[in-house]
Amino acid sequence: MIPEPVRALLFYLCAGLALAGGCWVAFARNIVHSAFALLATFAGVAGLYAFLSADFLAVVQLMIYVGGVLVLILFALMLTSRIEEARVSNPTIGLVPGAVVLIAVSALLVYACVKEFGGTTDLPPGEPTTAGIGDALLSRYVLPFEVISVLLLAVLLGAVTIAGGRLRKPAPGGKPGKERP
Amino acid sequence: MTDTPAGRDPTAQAPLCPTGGDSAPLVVTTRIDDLVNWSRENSIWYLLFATACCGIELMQTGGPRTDLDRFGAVFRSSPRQSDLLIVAGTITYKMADRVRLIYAQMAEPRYVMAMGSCANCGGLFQQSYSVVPGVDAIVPVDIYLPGCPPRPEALNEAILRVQDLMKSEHWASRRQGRGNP
Amino acid sequence: MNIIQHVANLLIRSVFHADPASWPWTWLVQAVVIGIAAFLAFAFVAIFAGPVSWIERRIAGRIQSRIGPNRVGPQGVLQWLADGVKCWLKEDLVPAAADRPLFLAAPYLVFTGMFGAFVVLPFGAQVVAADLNVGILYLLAITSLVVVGLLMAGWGSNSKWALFGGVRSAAQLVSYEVPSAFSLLCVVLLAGTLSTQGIVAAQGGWPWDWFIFRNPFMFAAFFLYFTAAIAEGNRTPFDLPEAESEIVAGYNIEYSGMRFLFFLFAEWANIWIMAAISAFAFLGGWQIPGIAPEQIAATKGWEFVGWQALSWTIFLVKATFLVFVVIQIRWTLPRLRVDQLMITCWKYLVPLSMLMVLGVLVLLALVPEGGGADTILRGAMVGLGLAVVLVSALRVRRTFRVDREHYREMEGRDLWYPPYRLP
Amino acid sequence: MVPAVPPPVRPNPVRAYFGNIRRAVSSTFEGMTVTMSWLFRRPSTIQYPDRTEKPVREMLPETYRGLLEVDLSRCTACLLCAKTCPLGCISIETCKHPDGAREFQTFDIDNGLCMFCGLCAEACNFDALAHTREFEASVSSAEQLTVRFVDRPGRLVAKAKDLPPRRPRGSILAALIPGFGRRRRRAAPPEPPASPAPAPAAGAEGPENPEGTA
Repeated sequence: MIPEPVRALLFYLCAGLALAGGCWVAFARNIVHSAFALLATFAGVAGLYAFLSADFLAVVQLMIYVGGVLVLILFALMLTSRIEEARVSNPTIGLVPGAVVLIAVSALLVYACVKEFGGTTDLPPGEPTTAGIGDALLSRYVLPFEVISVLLLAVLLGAVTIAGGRLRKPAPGGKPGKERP
Repeated sequence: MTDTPAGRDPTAQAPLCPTGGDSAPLVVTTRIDDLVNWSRENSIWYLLFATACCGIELMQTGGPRTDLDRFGAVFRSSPRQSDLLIVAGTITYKMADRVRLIYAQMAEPRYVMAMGSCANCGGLFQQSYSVVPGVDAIVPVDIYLPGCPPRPEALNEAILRVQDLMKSEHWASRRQGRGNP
Repeated sequence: MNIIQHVANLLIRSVFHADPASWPWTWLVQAVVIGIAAFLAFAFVAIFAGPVSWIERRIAGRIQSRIGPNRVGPQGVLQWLADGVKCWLKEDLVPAAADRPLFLAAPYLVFTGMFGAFVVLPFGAQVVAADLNVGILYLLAITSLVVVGLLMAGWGSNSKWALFGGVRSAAQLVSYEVPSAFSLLCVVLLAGTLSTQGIVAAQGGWPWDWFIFRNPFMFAAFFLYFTAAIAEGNRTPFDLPEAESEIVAGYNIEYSGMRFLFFLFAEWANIWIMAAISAFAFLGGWQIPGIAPEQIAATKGWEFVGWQALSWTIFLVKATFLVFVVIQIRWTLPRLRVDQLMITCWKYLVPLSMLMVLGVLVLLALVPEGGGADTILRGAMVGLGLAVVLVSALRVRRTFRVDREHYREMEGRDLWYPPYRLP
Repeated sequence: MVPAVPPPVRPNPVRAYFGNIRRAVSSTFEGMTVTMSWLFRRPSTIQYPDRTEKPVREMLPETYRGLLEVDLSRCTACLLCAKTCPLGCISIETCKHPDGAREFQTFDIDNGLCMFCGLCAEACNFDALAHTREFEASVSSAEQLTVRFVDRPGRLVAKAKDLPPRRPRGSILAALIPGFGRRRRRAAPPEPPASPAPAPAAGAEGPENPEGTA
């Protein structure tokens, strides 16, 4: 439906956005800039999902990663002290092991790409995937789905317990109040 | 801090052009300057800098009885977005730095109005050891409004006077700015 | 086939006399048409933001017993133009201590998030930029860009007030997304689709076909969604991020000139978007009473255009009415405290919206659509809606009359100042 | 006697929860009806410069103290006003002629400093110095804040035994303050008082035509 040249242009735009964002995350001196550059990566990846006709995944990528994870990271960063000092917040450590891991992983990825997707394949037709995902989650994969939800519930309860234990301790004066740890 | 009006600017004393009284309908001529001046004078966002009793009068001028919003004059609480700084009240030496700071923070076509006797020349507290004898000693003032405190209608008239001042000058020359004191 | 392809094909046939299917430059014409449509949407946001800001100031004036802007143009209708030109030409300040790239990028990111939501809004029977089959989810997702933009503005300004505003706004948006998503889930359950046009198509033109009057849970879900949407749009009583009395002007405190205008545009676009979502998800959208969408699609020529225009008008009227309600709420309710804001969300709206989802599910299972019970339920809900309107009209009249008696007493006295006016 | 503090009532949490919801709904509804009813009333704004039913100065209270004004033809230069002024905003200087008559050098009132307390007007024995009902005196330079009432050299100080009648209040200021009274009503509903100052009374001296009001 979208003509081919525009498609190609958009693809390279999305891929470039994801790549450039990733590089920016890795190389930015200011760690807040790194966090904001994650936005570009997430948006680029969402665009790539949309290209693969995974519309539900693309939107969920934006909603969960941008609306949830990224905001959480930003909150955590902004509540940290001395965040603006690059020496403290974003030091360069482990150059050599990092380079080794980088080379190993990229070699693996390139190998996998060449071996598995040697040529170009036609993109799958743009079918809505939401209903299929819903059906799969509630029929074939219902057990993993439920296990994950139980896990998340446990995490929630744990967080409430850890955070609430400090708040509920009664102050020496009598009525319960907030107490600094 | 000098006690002479050193920061005063000659353009502030330029003669006001006549308003035309009865026969001044709204005419948008083709000249860009006129359009620009028209938009500026009908959208005076003022910054409340209320330190004393004039501040009460200033706040109530925006109220129902003398509605300044009729002329498009509304208050903004951020100096970056406001066009007119209304200094309403006694300025002590301690406060003078803040007045200068706020003036320095305003974006360029900016105007200052000294409202009431204290802002004009120190007023009742002129002989006090702690009071700035007139706000024109620290920032360039465009309009002086006498009164102790002035009536809301008087403030309204002073706003119209600022409109006349805007109408009479060239936008670009004003935009270049007069520098910070 | 959507309307953009339709227009592009029409252009190619009539101007270039070529067959769109085989002509090599079809994509170029389509791209141009898409660009023009995007520009029109942009213009719509800008043009809409202007007069509505004037309307808001006039309404605020009347509510506060004053007049509001009335000097610029007839009755002040050009006020927004003056404000816009002035802001545009004002000096564009970047604070010396600001984080420059973030500071410069933030307004555009906020605006992009708002602007992107217009893609899936169903304006008319065939007028929608892209009828995505994940439309509602897309709306929820694209507005999360706004959160990041506000955080960016708050951090980039390097001002404590801006940072407070940004963080408050982000916390608020993230929290209130939960009840609004749950309320929209009720709609999705009834419609059986995530597509915005599909949701409109699942409703009808008459009020008893709207989702809001389908059952009591949907009726409550509408108000829950509306509350959450006001909070997401940072409007009073939830305008903590811009609270003048606490954090001077919030996240936009350091912005001047054109960049500040972008924040204003985003705010107005946001109001419009939430009103439009409420209108199409709960109030039947563009559906024309008595005419099925298939009948509209079957017409040709001017008749088609006429029906389209009518559907568009219906949608705009509904959405504008909701915008008016938002404005009135702004000048009615005082601002909440931060803890009250969070309590409202997590202790009240979230459990209640979950309850609504549950209730809608149960009713969906118990009451078959089109049956007798369904008809009775719808009739009762429409009656309830009418009763609310009637009662509020009576209350308005009573308030008006009580004060009029009071003013009548005042009028006879000899006052030095012109006394109160008779209402 | 301090009243006994009743023991704190612990409300039923469930009732409190639903009571909160009910109160939120009902108070919002109530507030909306009130604001809605205001949409149908006439605003109480006095549209000050040009669209008022009558000039604002005519709506002011009887005791309103506006800008100060001195009628030099009645002033005996007794300096009572200048001595009474707590701020010293009135400055009067006279000099003596060889023929015995006294002549005004200056009679300045600093509007910027004046706090409109009215002590000077009360001290004046000859009703020369008085408050007007004018308030529109914003100027664009600090020098213009001072009103200089001596309009020409050789203005003689009046003798207390033969004083001319007081000129109407506001007519002198109108000639002295630049742009005074520019804000006039655009549409004049019933009565036509175009000039804020009535014509000067007969017998008054000085260049006091209300030219400045036009």
